[in-house]
Amino acid sequence: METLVADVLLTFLVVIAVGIIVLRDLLAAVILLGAYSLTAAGAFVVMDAVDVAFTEAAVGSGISTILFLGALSFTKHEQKPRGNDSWVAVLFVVVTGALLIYGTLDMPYYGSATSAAQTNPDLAVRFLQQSGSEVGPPNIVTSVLASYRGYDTLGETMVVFAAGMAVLSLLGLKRRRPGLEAPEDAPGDTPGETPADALDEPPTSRHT
Amino acid sequence: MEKIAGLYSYWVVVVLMMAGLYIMIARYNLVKKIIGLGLFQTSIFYLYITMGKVSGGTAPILVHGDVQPVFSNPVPHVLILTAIVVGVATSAVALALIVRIYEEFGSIEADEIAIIEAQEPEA
Amino acid sequence: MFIAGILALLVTMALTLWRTLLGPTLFDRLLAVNSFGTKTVLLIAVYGFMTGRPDFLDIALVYALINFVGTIAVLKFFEYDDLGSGKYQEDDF
Amino acid sequence: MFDLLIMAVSWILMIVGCVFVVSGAVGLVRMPDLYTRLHAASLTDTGGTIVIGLALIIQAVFIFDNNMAAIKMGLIVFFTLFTGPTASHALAKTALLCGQVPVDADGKPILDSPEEATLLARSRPADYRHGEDAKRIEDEMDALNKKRRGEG
Repeated sequence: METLVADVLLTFLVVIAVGIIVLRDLLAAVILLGAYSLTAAGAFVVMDAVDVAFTEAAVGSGISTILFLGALSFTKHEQKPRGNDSWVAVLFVVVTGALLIYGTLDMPYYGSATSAAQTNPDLAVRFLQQSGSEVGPPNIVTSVLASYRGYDTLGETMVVFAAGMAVLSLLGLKRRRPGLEAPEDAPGDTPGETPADALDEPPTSRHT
Repeated sequence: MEKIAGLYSYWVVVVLMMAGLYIMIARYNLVKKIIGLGLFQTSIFYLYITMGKVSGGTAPILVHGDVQPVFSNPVPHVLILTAIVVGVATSAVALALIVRIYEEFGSIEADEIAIIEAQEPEA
Repeated sequence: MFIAGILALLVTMALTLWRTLLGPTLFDRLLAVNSFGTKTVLLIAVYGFMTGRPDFLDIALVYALINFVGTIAVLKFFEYDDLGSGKYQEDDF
Repeated sequence: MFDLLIMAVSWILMIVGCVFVVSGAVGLVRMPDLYTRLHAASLTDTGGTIVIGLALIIQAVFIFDNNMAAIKMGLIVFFTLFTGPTASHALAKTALLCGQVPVDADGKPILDSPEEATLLARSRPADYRHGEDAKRIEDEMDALNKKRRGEG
Protein backbone atom coordinates (compact mmCIF):
# COMPACT_ATOMS: atom_id res chain seq x y z
CA MET A 1 0.00 0.00 0.00
CA GLU A 2 2.76 2.43 0.91
CA THR A 3 4.65 1.65 -2.26
CA LEU A 4 1.46 2.05 -4.26
CA VAL A 5 0.83 5.53 -2.86
CA ALA A 6 4.42 6.53 -3.60
CA ASP A 7 4.22 5.20 -7.14
CA VAL A 8 0.92 6.93 -7.87
CA LEU A 9 2.28 10.24 -6.59
CA LEU A 10 5.35 9.77 -8.79
CA THR A 11 3.09 9.19 -11.77
CA PHE A 12 1.26 12.42 -10.95
CA LEU A 13 4.63 14.15 -11.02
CA VAL A 14 5.29 12.85 -14.52
CA VAL A 15 1.87 14.06 -15.69
CA ILE A 16 2.51 17.53 -14.25
CA ALA A 17 5.96 17.63 -15.88
CA VAL A 18 4.42 16.81 -19.26
CA GLY A 19 1.92 19.60 -18.67
CA ILE A 20 4.75 22.03 -17.96
CA ILE A 21 6.46 21.02 -21.21
CA VAL A 22 3.32 21.39 -23.31
CA LEU A 23 1.82 24.59 -21.92
CA ARG A 24 2.93 27.82 -23.54
CA ASP A 25 1.66 30.28 -20.98
CA LEU A 26 4.32 30.94 -18.38
CA LEU A 27 1.79 31.69 -15.65
CA ALA A 28 0.21 28.27 -16.16
CA ALA A 29 3.67 26.72 -15.99
CA VAL A 30 4.36 28.50 -12.72
CA ILE A 31 1.04 27.34 -11.25
CA LEU A 32 1.87 23.81 -12.33
CA LEU A 33 5.33 24.10 -10.80
CA GLY A 34 3.68 24.95 -7.50
CA ALA A 35 1.47 21.89 -7.79
CA TYR A 36 4.54 19.86 -8.71
CA SER A 37 6.38 20.93 -5.58
CA LEU A 38 3.34 20.20 -3.45
CA THR A 39 2.98 16.71 -4.93
CA ALA A 40 6.69 16.09 -4.53
CA ALA A 41 6.45 17.12 -0.90
CA GLY A 42 3.53 14.76 -0.40
CA ALA A 43 5.60 11.96 -1.86
CA PHE A 44 8.46 12.90 0.48
CA VAL A 45 6.09 12.34 3.40
CA VAL A 46 5.25 8.93 2.00
CA MET A 47 8.97 8.20 1.78
CA ASP A 48 9.47 9.12 5.46
CA ALA A 49 11.39 12.31 4.75
CA VAL A 50 9.22 14.59 6.86
CA ASP A 51 11.80 17.34 7.29
CA VAL A 52 12.42 17.45 3.57
CA ALA A 53 8.68 17.57 2.97
CA PHE A 54 8.37 20.51 5.33
CA THR A 55 11.15 22.42 3.61
CA GLU A 56 9.95 21.57 0.13
CA ALA A 57 6.41 22.70 0.93
CA ALA A 58 7.45 25.98 2.48
CA VAL A 59 10.44 26.84 0.30
CA GLY A 60 9.83 24.98 -2.94
CA SER A 61 6.12 25.52 -3.22
CA GLY A 62 5.69 28.75 -1.31
CA ILE A 63 8.71 30.98 -1.78
CA SER A 64 9.64 29.69 -5.20
CA THR A 65 6.17 30.37 -6.62
CA ILE A 66 6.23 33.87 -5.21
CA LEU A 67 9.70 34.44 -6.70
CA PHE A 68 8.55 33.32 -10.13
CA LEU A 69 5.45 35.49 -9.93
CA GLY A 70 7.59 38.43 -8.93
CA ALA A 71 9.89 37.88 -11.87
CA LEU A 72 6.93 37.52 -14.23
CA SER A 73 5.43 40.74 -12.95
CA PHE A 74 8.53 42.52 -14.23
CA THR A 75 8.53 40.74 -17.58
CA LYS A 76 6.07 39.33 -20.07
CA HIS A 77 4.14 36.20 -19.35
CA GLU A 78 3.58 34.71 -22.75
CA GLN A 79 5.96 32.37 -24.39
CA LYS A 80 6.29 33.04 -28.11
CA PRO A 81 3.99 30.65 -29.99
CA ARG A 82 6.63 28.96 -32.06
CA GLY A 83 7.30 25.38 -32.95
CA ASN A 84 10.68 25.04 -31.39
CA ASP A 85 10.48 21.32 -30.65
CA SER A 86 13.66 20.36 -32.40
CA TRP A 87 14.36 16.72 -33.14
CA VAL A 88 17.95 17.08 -32.05
CA ALA A 89 16.88 18.01 -28.55
CA VAL A 90 14.39 15.14 -28.37
CA LEU A 91 17.02 12.70 -29.59
CA PHE A 92 19.60 13.97 -27.13
CA VAL A 93 17.18 13.74 -24.23
CA VAL A 94 15.99 10.27 -25.18
CA VAL A 95 19.52 8.96 -25.51
CA THR A 96 20.57 10.46 -22.20
CA GLY A 97 17.48 9.08 -20.52
CA ALA A 98 18.08 5.62 -21.96
CA LEU A 99 21.65 5.68 -20.67
CA LEU A 100 20.48 6.72 -17.21
CA ILE A 101 17.82 4.01 -17.15
CA TYR A 102 20.48 1.49 -18.15
CA GLY A 103 22.48 2.77 -15.21
CA THR A 104 19.63 2.14 -12.77
CA LEU A 105 19.32 -1.52 -13.70
CA ASP A 106 21.72 -2.79 -11.06
CA MET A 107 20.66 -0.39 -8.32
CA PRO A 108 19.12 -1.78 -5.13
CA TYR A 109 15.34 -1.96 -5.31
CA TYR A 110 13.07 0.65 -3.79
CA GLY A 111 12.79 0.13 -0.04
CA SER A 112 15.63 -2.35 0.15
CA ALA A 113 16.98 -2.60 3.68
CA THR A 114 20.22 -4.30 2.72
CA SER A 115 21.67 -1.80 0.26
CA ALA A 116 25.05 -0.22 0.93
CA ALA A 117 23.51 3.09 1.91
CA GLN A 118 21.49 1.44 4.67
CA THR A 119 24.17 -0.80 6.14
CA ASN A 120 27.28 1.37 6.16
CA PRO A 121 28.34 1.31 9.82
CA ASP A 122 29.81 4.82 9.72
CA LEU A 123 26.79 6.60 8.29
CA ALA A 124 23.17 5.64 8.76
CA VAL A 125 23.69 2.91 11.32
CA ARG A 126 25.87 5.05 13.52
CA PHE A 127 23.54 8.04 13.35
CA LEU A 128 20.51 5.90 14.09
CA GLN A 129 22.08 4.22 17.08
CA GLN A 130 24.26 6.87 18.65
CA SER A 131 22.86 10.29 17.84
CA GLY A 132 20.33 10.04 20.66
CA SER A 133 23.07 9.81 23.26
CA GLU A 134 25.77 11.78 21.42
CA VAL A 135 23.79 14.82 20.38
CA GLY A 136 20.40 14.64 22.00
CA PRO A 137 17.43 15.67 19.89
CA PRO A 138 15.01 12.88 19.04
CA ASN A 139 14.91 13.99 15.43
CA ILE A 140 17.96 12.35 13.89
CA VAL A 141 17.89 14.63 10.86
CA THR A 142 18.28 17.62 13.16
CA SER A 143 21.23 16.06 14.95
CA VAL A 144 23.00 15.22 11.72
CA LEU A 145 22.25 18.59 10.18
CA ALA A 146 23.36 20.68 13.11
CA SER A 147 26.11 18.58 14.58
CA TYR A 148 27.66 15.88 12.43
CA ARG A 149 27.38 17.92 9.27
CA GLY A 150 27.32 21.36 10.85
CA TYR A 151 29.84 22.84 8.42
CA ASP A 152 27.55 21.87 5.58
CA THR A 153 24.80 23.94 7.10
CA LEU A 154 27.19 26.83 7.64
CA GLY A 155 28.15 26.67 3.98
CA GLU A 156 24.49 26.60 3.01
CA THR A 157 23.87 29.73 5.03
CA MET A 158 26.77 31.41 3.26
CA VAL A 159 25.39 30.43 -0.12
CA VAL A 160 21.99 31.87 0.74
CA PHE A 161 23.62 35.07 1.97
CA ALA A 162 25.67 35.34 -1.22
CA ALA A 163 22.54 34.77 -3.30
CA GLY A 164 20.73 37.49 -1.40
CA MET A 165 23.59 39.90 -1.99
CA ALA A 166 23.66 38.97 -5.67
CA VAL A 167 19.93 39.62 -6.08
CA LEU A 168 20.21 42.92 -4.26
CA SER A 169 23.15 44.06 -6.35
CA LEU A 170 21.39 43.04 -9.54
CA LEU A 171 18.06 44.65 -8.81
CA GLY A 172 18.34 46.90 -5.82
CA LEU A 173 21.09 49.32 -6.67
CA LYS A 174 20.59 52.50 -8.57
CA ARG A 175 21.26 52.11 -12.27
CA ARG A 176 23.42 54.72 -13.97
CA ARG A 177 24.44 53.78 -17.45
CA PRO A 178 24.94 55.88 -20.54
CA GLY A 179 22.08 55.54 -22.94
CA LEU A 180 19.52 54.63 -20.33
CA GLU A 181 18.32 57.74 -18.56
CA ALA A 182 15.92 57.04 -15.80
CA PRO A 183 12.82 59.24 -16.08
CA GLU A 184 12.88 62.25 -13.81
CA ASP A 185 10.04 61.11 -11.62
CA ALA A 186 11.12 57.51 -11.36
CA PRO A 187 10.75 56.42 -7.76
CA GLY A 188 14.18 54.82 -7.58
CA ASP A 189 15.82 58.07 -8.58
CA THR A 190 15.24 60.07 -5.45
CA PRO A 191 18.05 59.86 -2.95
CA GLY A 192 17.32 58.15 0.33
CA GLU A 193 15.16 55.42 -1.16
CA THR A 194 15.81 51.97 0.15
CA PRO A 195 16.78 49.23 -2.29
CA ALA A 196 13.44 47.56 -1.62
CA ASP A 197 11.68 50.63 -2.97
CA ALA A 198 13.83 50.65 -6.05
CA LEU A 199 12.74 47.08 -6.67
CA ASP A 200 9.31 48.38 -7.48
CA GLU A 201 10.52 50.51 -10.31
CA PRO A 202 8.64 49.69 -13.50
CA PRO A 203 10.83 48.20 -16.20
CA THR A 204 12.29 50.77 -18.52
CA SER A 205 13.40 49.39 -21.79
CA ARG A 206 15.05 50.66 -24.90
CA HIS A 207 13.37 48.26 -27.22
CA THR A 208 9.71 48.32 -26.37
CA MET B 1 7.93 -7.88 -12.75
CA GLU B 2 9.76 -7.54 -9.49
CA LYS B 3 12.39 -5.52 -11.30
CA ILE B 4 9.78 -3.13 -12.65
CA ALA B 5 8.19 -2.63 -9.23
CA GLY B 6 11.57 -2.19 -7.57
CA LEU B 7 13.06 0.19 -10.08
CA TYR B 8 9.92 2.14 -11.05
CA SER B 9 10.76 5.09 -8.83
CA TYR B 10 14.22 5.44 -10.34
CA TRP B 11 12.77 5.36 -13.83
CA VAL B 12 10.26 8.03 -12.94
CA VAL B 13 13.12 10.11 -11.60
CA VAL B 14 14.96 9.71 -14.89
CA VAL B 15 11.85 10.72 -16.84
CA LEU B 16 11.40 13.82 -14.70
CA MET B 17 15.06 14.67 -15.08
CA MET B 18 14.79 14.37 -18.83
CA ALA B 19 11.65 16.52 -18.86
CA GLY B 20 13.57 19.26 -17.07
CA LEU B 21 16.55 18.85 -19.38
CA TYR B 22 14.31 19.00 -22.43
CA ILE B 23 12.72 22.23 -21.26
CA MET B 24 16.14 23.72 -20.66
CA ILE B 25 17.42 22.72 -24.10
CA ALA B 26 14.42 23.22 -26.35
CA ARG B 27 12.63 26.24 -24.91
CA TYR B 28 14.02 29.65 -25.73
CA ASN B 29 12.06 31.45 -23.05
CA LEU B 30 14.39 32.18 -20.15
CA VAL B 31 11.78 31.88 -17.40
CA LYS B 32 10.74 28.55 -18.86
CA LYS B 33 14.35 27.46 -18.72
CA ILE B 34 14.45 28.24 -15.01
CA ILE B 35 11.24 26.27 -14.52
CA GLY B 36 12.97 23.36 -16.25
CA LEU B 37 15.89 23.80 -13.88
CA GLY B 38 13.46 23.55 -10.97
CA LEU B 39 12.03 20.32 -12.39
CA PHE B 40 15.51 18.89 -12.78
CA GLN B 41 16.48 19.84 -9.22
CA THR B 42 13.39 18.30 -7.70
CA SER B 43 13.97 15.07 -9.58
CA ILE B 44 17.46 14.87 -8.09
CA PHE B 45 15.98 15.37 -4.63
CA TYR B 46 13.68 12.53 -5.43
CA LEU B 47 16.52 10.23 -6.42
CA TYR B 48 18.19 10.73 -3.07
CA ILE B 49 15.04 10.34 -1.00
CA THR B 50 13.95 7.15 -2.76
CA MET B 51 17.36 5.65 -2.06
CA GLY B 52 16.95 6.39 1.65
CA LYS B 53 13.57 4.72 2.04
CA VAL B 54 13.39 1.40 3.88
CA SER B 55 10.27 -0.69 3.39
CA GLY B 56 8.12 -0.69 6.49
CA GLY B 57 10.27 2.01 8.04
CA THR B 58 9.14 5.26 9.57
CA ALA B 59 10.56 8.75 9.71
CA PRO B 60 13.90 8.91 11.57
CA ILE B 61 12.58 10.40 14.78
CA LEU B 62 13.42 8.48 17.93
CA VAL B 63 10.54 7.28 20.05
CA HIS B 64 10.53 6.52 23.74
CA GLY B 65 9.87 2.94 24.62
CA ASP B 66 11.29 -0.51 24.35
CA VAL B 67 10.19 -1.30 20.82
CA GLN B 68 12.22 0.72 18.37
CA PRO B 69 10.69 0.84 14.88
CA VAL B 70 12.68 0.51 11.68
CA PHE B 71 13.90 3.89 10.55
CA SER B 72 14.56 5.16 7.07
CA ASN B 73 18.01 6.47 6.29
CA PRO B 74 18.44 10.05 7.59
CA VAL B 75 21.58 10.92 5.62
CA PRO B 76 19.91 11.66 2.24
CA HIS B 77 17.34 13.80 4.04
CA VAL B 78 20.09 15.97 5.48
CA LEU B 79 21.82 16.37 2.13
CA ILE B 80 18.58 17.27 0.40
CA LEU B 81 17.53 19.75 3.06
CA THR B 82 20.65 21.71 2.21
CA ALA B 83 20.11 21.26 -1.51
CA ILE B 84 16.53 22.56 -1.50
CA VAL B 85 17.48 25.85 0.09
CA VAL B 86 20.50 26.27 -2.17
CA GLY B 87 18.31 25.45 -5.17
CA VAL B 88 15.86 28.20 -4.35
CA ALA B 89 18.75 30.62 -3.89
CA THR B 90 19.98 29.66 -7.36
CA SER B 91 16.57 30.27 -8.91
CA ALA B 92 16.34 33.62 -7.16
CA VAL B 93 19.64 34.78 -8.64
CA ALA B 94 18.65 33.46 -12.07
CA LEU B 95 15.32 35.25 -11.96
CA ALA B 96 17.01 38.48 -10.91
CA LEU B 97 19.32 38.12 -13.90
CA ILE B 98 16.30 37.60 -16.14
CA VAL B 99 14.65 40.73 -14.86
CA ARG B 100 17.82 42.69 -15.61
CA ILE B 101 18.03 41.13 -19.07
CA TYR B 102 14.44 42.15 -19.72
CA GLU B 103 15.18 45.70 -18.69
CA GLU B 104 18.17 45.76 -21.00
CA PHE B 105 16.80 44.04 -24.08
CA GLY B 106 13.02 44.14 -23.68
CA SER B 107 12.74 40.44 -24.30
CA ILE B 108 13.07 37.20 -22.42
CA GLU B 109 13.43 34.97 -25.46
CA ALA B 110 17.00 33.78 -25.85
CA ASP B 111 17.07 33.88 -29.66
CA GLU B 112 15.59 37.41 -29.82
CA ILE B 113 18.20 38.57 -27.35
CA ALA B 114 20.92 37.09 -29.53
CA ILE B 115 19.55 38.97 -32.56
CA ILE B 116 19.29 42.24 -30.67
CA GLU B 117 22.80 41.83 -29.38
CA ALA B 118 24.13 41.14 -32.86
CA GLN B 119 22.46 44.26 -34.22
CA GLU B 120 23.96 46.62 -31.70
CA PRO B 121 27.14 48.37 -32.81
CA GLU B 122 28.84 47.73 -29.51
CA ALA B 123 27.68 46.48 -26.18
CA MET C 1 -10.95 2.37 6.36
CA PHE C 2 -7.82 4.43 5.80
CA ILE C 3 -6.99 2.41 2.71
CA ALA C 4 -10.41 3.16 1.25
CA GLY C 5 -9.95 6.84 2.00
CA ILE C 6 -6.52 6.91 0.40
CA LEU C 7 -7.75 5.19 -2.74
CA ALA C 8 -10.64 7.64 -3.05
CA LEU C 9 -8.28 10.57 -2.56
CA LEU C 10 -5.85 9.28 -5.18
CA VAL C 11 -8.69 8.93 -7.71
CA THR C 12 -9.82 12.45 -6.84
CA MET C 13 -6.33 13.81 -7.30
CA ALA C 14 -6.05 12.16 -10.70
CA LEU C 15 -9.33 13.76 -11.79
CA THR C 16 -8.33 17.23 -10.59
CA LEU C 17 -4.97 16.81 -12.32
CA TRP C 18 -6.82 16.02 -15.52
CA ARG C 19 -8.72 19.28 -15.23
CA THR C 20 -5.43 21.08 -14.54
CA LEU C 21 -4.01 19.91 -17.83
CA LEU C 22 -7.28 20.35 -19.72
CA GLY C 23 -8.58 23.59 -18.27
CA PRO C 24 -9.10 26.10 -21.04
CA THR C 25 -8.46 29.17 -18.92
CA LEU C 26 -5.88 29.88 -16.27
CA PHE C 27 -8.64 30.16 -13.68
CA ASP C 28 -9.67 26.56 -14.32
CA ARG C 29 -6.10 25.46 -13.79
CA LEU C 30 -5.76 27.49 -10.64
CA LEU C 31 -9.02 26.12 -9.27
CA ALA C 32 -7.94 22.58 -10.03
CA VAL C 33 -4.52 23.11 -8.46
CA ASN C 34 -6.12 24.57 -5.35
CA SER C 35 -8.42 21.58 -5.12
CA PHE C 36 -5.46 19.28 -5.72
CA GLY C 37 -3.62 20.89 -2.82
CA THR C 38 -6.55 20.35 -0.49
CA LYS C 39 -6.64 16.70 -1.51
CA THR C 40 -2.90 16.45 -0.81
CA VAL C 41 -3.48 17.77 2.69
CA LEU C 42 -6.13 15.13 3.28
CA LEU C 43 -3.95 12.43 1.76
CA ILE C 44 -1.07 13.20 4.09
CA ALA C 45 -3.36 13.26 7.09
CA VAL C 46 -5.00 9.95 6.23
CA TYR C 47 -1.64 8.41 5.35
CA GLY C 48 -0.26 9.37 8.75
CA PHE C 49 -3.10 7.54 10.42
CA MET C 50 -2.75 4.57 8.10
CA THR C 51 0.90 4.02 9.01
CA GLY C 52 0.05 4.38 12.68
CA ARG C 53 2.19 7.44 13.34
CA PRO C 54 -0.13 10.44 13.22
CA ASP C 55 2.55 12.82 14.49
CA PHE C 56 3.23 14.44 11.17
CA LEU C 57 0.00 16.36 10.81
CA ASP C 58 2.05 19.55 11.11
CA ILE C 59 3.05 19.06 7.53
CA ALA C 60 -0.55 18.81 6.43
CA LEU C 61 -1.22 22.03 8.35
CA VAL C 62 1.64 23.80 6.59
CA TYR C 63 0.34 22.55 3.24
CA ALA C 64 -3.13 23.85 3.91
CA LEU C 65 -1.76 27.31 4.64
CA ILE C 66 0.79 27.37 1.81
CA ASN C 67 -1.86 26.26 -0.62
CA PHE C 68 -4.12 29.13 0.36
CA VAL C 69 -1.34 31.70 0.28
CA GLY C 70 -0.15 30.50 -3.11
CA THR C 71 -3.63 30.69 -4.59
CA ILE C 72 -4.16 34.18 -3.28
CA ALA C 73 -0.76 35.30 -4.57
CA VAL C 74 -1.51 34.05 -8.07
CA LEU C 75 -4.95 35.67 -7.99
CA LYS C 76 -3.43 38.94 -6.93
CA PHE C 77 -1.07 38.63 -9.84
CA PHE C 78 -4.00 38.07 -12.18
CA GLU C 79 -5.81 41.08 -10.90
CA TYR C 80 -2.99 43.57 -10.90
CA ASP C 81 -0.37 41.95 -13.16
CA ASP C 82 1.83 42.63 -10.21
CA LEU C 83 2.34 41.49 -6.66
CA GLY C 84 1.05 44.75 -5.36
CA SER C 85 3.89 47.22 -5.41
CA GLY C 86 1.28 49.90 -6.00
CA LYS C 87 3.26 51.53 -8.79
CA TYR C 88 1.49 49.82 -11.62
CA GLN C 89 1.57 51.60 -14.96
CA GLU C 90 -0.58 50.26 -17.71
CA ASP C 91 1.78 51.04 -20.56
CA ASP C 92 4.60 48.99 -19.15
CA PHE C 93 2.97 45.63 -19.58
CA MET D 1 -19.74 -2.18 22.04
CA PHE D 2 -18.36 1.32 22.40
CA ASP D 3 -15.44 0.48 20.12
CA LEU D 4 -17.82 -0.86 17.55
CA LEU D 5 -19.85 2.33 17.69
CA ILE D 6 -16.71 4.44 17.29
CA MET D 7 -15.58 2.41 14.31
CA ALA D 8 -19.02 2.58 12.72
CA VAL D 9 -19.25 6.35 13.13
CA SER D 10 -15.77 7.01 11.75
CA TRP D 11 -16.38 4.60 8.85
CA ILE D 12 -19.58 6.40 7.96
CA LEU D 13 -17.93 9.81 8.19
CA MET D 14 -15.00 8.63 6.08
CA ILE D 15 -17.28 7.22 3.40
CA VAL D 16 -19.37 10.37 3.34
CA GLY D 17 -16.20 12.42 2.98
CA CYS D 18 -14.93 10.22 0.17
CA VAL D 19 -18.26 10.57 -1.64
CA PHE D 20 -17.93 14.33 -1.21
CA VAL D 21 -14.44 14.62 -2.63
CA VAL D 22 -14.96 12.17 -5.48
CA SER D 23 -18.21 13.83 -6.56
CA GLY D 24 -16.48 17.19 -6.38
CA ALA D 25 -13.69 15.97 -8.64
CA VAL D 26 -16.16 14.48 -11.09
CA GLY D 27 -17.97 17.80 -11.14
CA LEU D 28 -14.68 19.58 -11.69
CA VAL D 29 -14.03 17.47 -14.76
CA ARG D 30 -17.55 17.27 -16.19
CA MET D 31 -19.04 20.72 -15.61
CA PRO D 32 -19.18 22.95 -18.68
CA ASP D 33 -18.14 26.35 -17.38
CA LEU D 34 -15.65 27.89 -14.96
CA TYR D 35 -18.23 29.09 -12.46
CA THR D 36 -20.11 25.80 -12.32
CA ARG D 37 -16.81 23.99 -11.84
CA LEU D 38 -15.94 26.41 -9.08
CA HIS D 39 -19.26 25.65 -7.46
CA ALA D 40 -18.68 21.91 -7.67
CA ALA D 41 -15.12 21.99 -6.44
CA SER D 42 -15.21 24.54 -3.65
CA LEU D 43 -18.22 23.22 -1.75
CA THR D 44 -17.15 19.60 -1.81
CA ASP D 45 -13.56 20.50 -0.95
CA THR D 46 -14.49 22.23 2.25
CA GLY D 47 -17.24 19.78 3.13
CA GLY D 48 -15.10 16.75 2.43
CA THR D 49 -12.21 18.11 4.46
CA ILE D 50 -14.48 18.74 7.43
CA VAL D 51 -16.11 15.32 7.31
CA ILE D 52 -12.90 13.35 6.78
CA GLY D 53 -11.26 15.50 9.44
CA LEU D 54 -14.01 14.58 11.91
CA ALA D 55 -13.49 10.90 11.13
CA LEU D 56 -9.77 11.26 11.77
CA ILE D 57 -10.33 13.21 14.98
CA ILE D 58 -12.57 10.44 16.29
CA GLN D 59 -9.92 7.90 15.36
CA ALA D 60 -7.15 9.93 17.01
CA VAL D 61 -8.99 10.38 20.27
CA PHE D 62 -10.52 6.96 20.75
CA ILE D 63 -8.36 4.50 18.83
CA PHE D 64 -4.89 6.06 18.76
CA ASP D 65 -5.28 7.84 22.09
CA ASN D 66 -3.27 10.73 20.68
CA ASN D 67 -4.85 14.02 21.65
CA MET D 68 -2.16 16.13 20.00
CA ALA D 69 -2.98 14.60 16.63
CA ALA D 70 -6.66 15.33 17.24
CA ILE D 71 -5.85 18.98 18.01
CA LYS D 72 -3.73 19.33 14.87
CA MET D 73 -6.44 17.74 12.77
CA GLY D 74 -8.92 20.11 14.34
CA LEU D 75 -6.70 23.03 13.36
CA ILE D 76 -6.54 21.79 9.78
CA VAL D 77 -10.33 21.57 9.65
CA PHE D 78 -10.63 25.00 11.25
CA PHE D 79 -8.28 26.63 8.75
CA THR D 80 -9.86 24.90 5.79
CA LEU D 81 -13.25 26.11 6.95
CA PHE D 82 -11.99 29.64 6.46
CA THR D 83 -9.46 29.42 3.67
CA GLY D 84 -11.50 27.25 1.30
CA PRO D 85 -14.45 29.62 0.85
CA THR D 86 -12.13 32.62 0.86
CA ALA D 87 -10.02 31.22 -1.95
CA SER D 88 -13.12 30.30 -3.95
CA HIS D 89 -14.60 33.74 -3.50
CA ALA D 90 -11.36 35.42 -4.52
CA LEU D 91 -11.07 33.14 -7.53
CA ALA D 92 -14.62 33.87 -8.70
CA LYS D 93 -14.26 37.58 -8.20
CA THR D 94 -10.92 37.77 -9.98
CA ALA D 95 -12.27 35.69 -12.85
CA LEU D 96 -15.18 38.08 -13.22
CA LEU D 97 -12.87 41.05 -12.95
CA CYS D 98 -10.69 39.65 -15.70
CA GLY D 99 -13.70 39.34 -17.98
CA GLN D 100 -14.78 35.71 -17.72
CA VAL D 101 -18.45 35.83 -18.70
CA PRO D 102 -20.72 33.27 -16.99
CA VAL D 103 -22.99 31.21 -19.25
CA ASP D 104 -26.47 29.86 -18.62
CA ALA D 105 -27.75 26.31 -19.01
CA ASP D 106 -27.74 26.46 -22.81
CA GLY D 107 -24.19 27.72 -22.98
CA LYS D 108 -25.35 31.23 -23.85
CA PRO D 109 -23.38 34.06 -22.19
CA ILE D 110 -25.53 35.93 -19.70
CA LEU D 111 -23.59 39.15 -20.14
CA ASP D 112 -22.93 41.05 -23.34
CA SER D 113 -19.22 41.55 -23.09
CA PRO D 114 -16.19 40.92 -20.89
CA GLU D 115 -16.18 44.59 -20.00
CA GLU D 116 -19.60 44.19 -18.44
CA ALA D 117 -18.25 41.34 -16.31
CA THR D 118 -15.41 43.56 -15.17
CA LEU D 119 -17.85 46.31 -14.28
CA LEU D 120 -20.01 43.82 -12.43
CA ALA D 121 -17.04 42.67 -10.37
CA ARG D 122 -16.20 46.18 -9.29
CA SER D 123 -18.45 46.87 -6.39
CA ARG D 124 -16.82 50.25 -5.90
CA PRO D 125 -17.53 53.10 -8.28
CA ALA D 126 -14.00 54.47 -8.57
CA ASP D 127 -11.18 52.89 -10.53
CA TYR D 128 -8.97 51.93 -7.61
CA ARG D 129 -6.49 50.37 -9.98
CA HIS D 130 -5.26 53.76 -11.03
CA GLY D 131 -5.31 55.34 -7.66
CA GLU D 132 -8.50 57.37 -7.98
CA ASP D 133 -9.83 55.91 -4.80
CA ALA D 134 -6.74 57.05 -2.99
CA LYS D 135 -7.19 60.50 -4.49
CA ARG D 136 -10.79 60.63 -3.35
CA ILE D 137 -9.85 59.60 0.17
CA GLU D 138 -7.14 62.25 0.17
CA ASP D 139 -9.66 64.89 -0.90
CA GLU D 140 -12.04 63.81 1.82
CA MET D 141 -9.28 64.00 4.38
CA ASP D 142 -8.33 67.48 3.17
CA ALA D 143 -11.91 68.65 3.43
CA LEU D 144 -12.14 67.21 6.93
CA ASN D 145 -8.91 68.89 8.00
CA LYS D 146 -10.05 72.21 6.59
CA LYS D 147 -13.30 71.96 8.47
CA ARG D 148 -11.47 71.15 11.70
CA ARG D 149 -9.09 74.04 11.22
CA GLY D 150 -12.03 76.34 10.53
CA GLU D 151 -13.60 75.27 13.79
CA GLY D 152 -10.39 75.56 15.79
